[in-house]
Amino acid sequence: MSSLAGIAVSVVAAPALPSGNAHAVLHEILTMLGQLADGQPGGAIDLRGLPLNNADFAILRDQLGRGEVSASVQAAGRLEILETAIPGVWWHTHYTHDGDIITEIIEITRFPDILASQHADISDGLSRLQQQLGKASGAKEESHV
Amino acid sequence: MSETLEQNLRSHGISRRAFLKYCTTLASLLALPPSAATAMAAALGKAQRPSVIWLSFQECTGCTESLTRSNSPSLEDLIFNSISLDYHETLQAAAGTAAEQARENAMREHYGKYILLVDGSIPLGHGGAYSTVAGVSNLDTLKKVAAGAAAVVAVGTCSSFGGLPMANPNPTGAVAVSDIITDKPVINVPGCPPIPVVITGMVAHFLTFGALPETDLHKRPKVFYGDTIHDRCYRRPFYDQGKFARTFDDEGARNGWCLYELGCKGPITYNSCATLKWNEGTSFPIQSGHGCLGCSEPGFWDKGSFYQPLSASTWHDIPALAIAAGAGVAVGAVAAVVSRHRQDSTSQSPTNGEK
Amino acid sequence: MNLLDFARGPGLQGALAIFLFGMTWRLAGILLLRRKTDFSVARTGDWWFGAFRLIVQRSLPRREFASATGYPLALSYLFHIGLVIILFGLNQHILLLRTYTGISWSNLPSGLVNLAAAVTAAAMVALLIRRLSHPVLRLISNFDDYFSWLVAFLPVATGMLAVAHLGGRYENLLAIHILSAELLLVWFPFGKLMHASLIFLSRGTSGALLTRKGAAI
Amino acid sequence: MSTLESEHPLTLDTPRLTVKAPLQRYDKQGDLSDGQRVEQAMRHFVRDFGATAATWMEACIHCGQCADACHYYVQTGEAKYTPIWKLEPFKQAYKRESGPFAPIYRALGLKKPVTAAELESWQELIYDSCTLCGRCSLICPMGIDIARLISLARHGMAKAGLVPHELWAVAERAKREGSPLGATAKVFRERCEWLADEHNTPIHVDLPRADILVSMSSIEIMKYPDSIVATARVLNHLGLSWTFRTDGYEATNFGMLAGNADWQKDSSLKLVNAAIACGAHTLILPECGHAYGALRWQGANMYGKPLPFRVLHISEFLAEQVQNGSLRLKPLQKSVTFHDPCQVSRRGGATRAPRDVLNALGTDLHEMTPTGDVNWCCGGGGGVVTIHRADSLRYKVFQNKMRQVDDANAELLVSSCSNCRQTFDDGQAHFHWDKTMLSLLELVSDQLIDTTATTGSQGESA
Repeated sequence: MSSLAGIAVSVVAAPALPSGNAHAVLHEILTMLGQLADGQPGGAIDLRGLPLNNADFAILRDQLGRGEVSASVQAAGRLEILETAIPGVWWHTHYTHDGDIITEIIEITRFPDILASQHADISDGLSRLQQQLGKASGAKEESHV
Repeated sequence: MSETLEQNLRSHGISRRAFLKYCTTLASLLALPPSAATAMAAALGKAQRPSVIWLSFQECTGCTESLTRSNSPSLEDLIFNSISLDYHETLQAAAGTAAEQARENAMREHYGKYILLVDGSIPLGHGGAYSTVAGVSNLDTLKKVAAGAAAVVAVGTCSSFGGLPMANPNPTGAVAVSDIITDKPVINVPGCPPIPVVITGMVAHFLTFGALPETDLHKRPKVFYGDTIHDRCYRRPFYDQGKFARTFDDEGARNGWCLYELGCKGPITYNSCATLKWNEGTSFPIQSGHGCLGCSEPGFWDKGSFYQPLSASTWHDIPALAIAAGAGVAVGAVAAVVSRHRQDSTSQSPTNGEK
Repeated sequence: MNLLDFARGPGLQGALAIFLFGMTWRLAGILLLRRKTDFSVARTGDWWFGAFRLIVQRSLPRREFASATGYPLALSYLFHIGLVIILFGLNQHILLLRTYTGISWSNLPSGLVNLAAAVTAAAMVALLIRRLSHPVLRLISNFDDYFSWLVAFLPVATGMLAVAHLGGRYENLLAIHILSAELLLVWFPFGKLMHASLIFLSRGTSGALLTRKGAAI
Repeated sequence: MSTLESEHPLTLDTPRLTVKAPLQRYDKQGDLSDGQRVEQAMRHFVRDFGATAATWMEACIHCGQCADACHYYVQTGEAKYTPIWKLEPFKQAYKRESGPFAPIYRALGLKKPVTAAELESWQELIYDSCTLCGRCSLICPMGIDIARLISLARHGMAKAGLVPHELWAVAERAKREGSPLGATAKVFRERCEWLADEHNTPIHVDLPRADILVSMSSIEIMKYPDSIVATARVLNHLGLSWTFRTDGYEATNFGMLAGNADWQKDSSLKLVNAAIACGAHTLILPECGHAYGALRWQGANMYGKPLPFRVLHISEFLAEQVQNGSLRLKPLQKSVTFHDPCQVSRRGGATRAPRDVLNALGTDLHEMTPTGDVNWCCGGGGGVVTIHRADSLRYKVFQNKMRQVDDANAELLVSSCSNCRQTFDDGQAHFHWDKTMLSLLELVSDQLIDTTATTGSQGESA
């Protein structure tokens, strides 16, 4: 992107008016949140798959706000997960290694699954730790010998 | 070769959480609901590491370049690295007989299960003599390898629609893969070159669901070719307002106005460039100030100047029109003379009406 | 060759050739008929001025006729002006005309053109309803009247659909729009659409002859 | 012809109130078969077609506006009276026979030949319901001169022998006797002699040389003979060299109205030759609308070359004399409304002349609405007044005129066309109306400041 700045082209974003889709998204969130409150599973909305423009995103950010939790995950690029001011509504932003947004998802859940440690990774970690401890105790034993 | 995809990834130090993130992105790309990501992760995780054979015919290697040019790990090289690319003339280390042997082996071992990717068109002229590998014509190779393939992906416009080799007067008699392979699922991923994630997306979709995704009338996956460049173009509001760049260096061009007048084919070109973009989402042609060439559409190479506006005629033979006008005058003159003659002949007829 | 390629290439060239051929045929066929010398002494010598005067003056009705012809005339003006705005104001059309004339001009804002198209279509529908319901018009209307209406309406309707991307894939909408305009070109010289050029001939002829007599024009 | 006359006796001279409404019928002359009639109609219609008429025929966009200009449509609301519809079969014939695409139409049979039945049913539209007033020619957005085209259509109808009987008989009698109403040369000469005596006014007849040849309408000779006296008085008052001539006095041209080009030419040439014979430099046409069109605008074309004399309508002549100060008039302190004869005003270009004269008479002119070039026709022109079966329709149309005259609210009603005058008189009698139409010429004659009226100048001495 920085190399483009050297070229005398100033790309002006066309002024976009809200498409009205933001409100449709908000109503879908409302429905899912209602289900979650009733003890049913919530759901997720892929914002990238919807025709939303910058104005629509601004409306969504404005309406949902910022909540108490923010998490950052480093896995194949950064992954930011924020709880919005509406508890139970989480905003996921996936970045590429270069820092560009690749996916944006709104998840309605008590806790996003991806933040939980995964079983496969836990067992990997377990064996890694075991290895490390084994190595460390082995070295100790050797020193004892 | 019994290693699953997940095992393979884990051995490369990719965490389950990272894999889940990939699957979420993949689901989003394939226009699947976010909840499908978990199911995809499960299916892909269990999938056998697939065998892929890549055949190159009349092509420029641009498609391979597109796929391999990512300079940081990304979804496409994740998939690409996890597959068993058993034959690819450009990328493989083996050469000569050993290379051909590798392909024979892969075909035998995975007969009916491997995925065939093809770039380049197939020349039919002179018995296929225009392009041969190891003394075998592209046509024969394609037929033989496709026979054992589970699915065929035509990568790039040449294999999808014929491409530049097919351009008038098509000296080699080039045809597309789907012109030859009619008894197998063939999916076209056109573009010159195609967007890399679309190529891997097709492989991922096949691995996850065991089938190729839904296609449009040109056998292109609808998820990537469902909208026109124009539909998703960030300059679309300028088009809607009637603001157009007239030259490549005028005020309109500097302001990033619509490139319709400079020949942009975005309105009739179905592809995802405007949303996925290129070079890890950096830009795409229109963003860099040049109109879309329409490279993912059949026949784009023979549709007149790239800089001819879409609404302008592609055939305006002014002298022929002048001849038509002249002929009209001549015919009209004859008609007038005939009428005059008929008037004269009536004036001599008996006027017995008055008695 | 797909539909759009046909429409933009041979279709357009062919339609234009037929258009020009038919136009010149019809005009030559009329103009080369006999003309009789008028030996009567003209009251005024300004027959050419009379021709010009009637061409201009008849564009608005005489005060005495205004109330009778106001409604259809207003509708006709609406849709003719609308057609002019659409044809010469939309950039896509200017670019097409540039192919043939080599000249171009600034386009109008799309919003204005879209409005003109909507008004044009509405006025045309209103005129069709009038033609179908007015006893005089119903009596004197023939195939030419209805077909010419259709042929003139189709490019407007298909053009609006193409602009709105409604009703199909854009390349098909565009192709149908161009083909409908080609149908208009092909039919133009053979039906009453020809009035676009005959209006000057007919008014001019009457203007010259009546002015010669000093009669009312 | 005498058999025809006894079969269909003419009743032109009797008041119309005595005439029972005749059954609707289609008149035919001659014994042509239907096929021959169609053939004749179409071919002769087409024969007169030049580039001018073709331009008009091609230009119609079927907008229907002409209906709103036509008194027949306005008064009846019947769509068939739409002026351009009256030409429908002829449009078809034109397209088949002379249009640019005629060879295609004929080859592919796209335009059906017109049938005899169609032509017969169109007789009413071409003759009974068109006075050739040309009002529709003013409203047409394409500028089509529909009235002129109807005249052409009448040529075809006449050749086919499909003219309404009375009109045909009138025209035929004019051709045979020199006058449609029996005003033969002998009758005319006797009338002039008698009137000269009666009114003590010199009326020159058959002077061998004269500067001005004056013509008369048979309607005037037979019904309004005072016009003859008035004409003589005015000319004598002016001291001009003038004469009537028995070899050319009849200005009406029913041959033209019926659509018979040969008879039209015959009538016109009599006047032309008489004017040339006496060396006249001016031919004055009487108070008759269609006479003006026939000679002023078509006379030279009948003659085949420019006429060696001027042609003036009597109102134009009077206006000219008013302008050059020769005509001295006593003021007439009355309000007047003027009915424009279509062929003189709208179609002839002499709309101003009668107004100049009325102005010189010191009258208070109350114009009708509309007036001048757009004034409504009285409904009697174009030969319609002769067609009996059209009477009821003509009365309907005349009511429009009556309303116009009443609305003008003037003491006197004046015009300068004896054909209109005849129509007004008939209408007046039919509706027991209180308005009587006066002749402009007679009005002028009555207001002359009489110094030399009885002496007059001698034609020979001029």
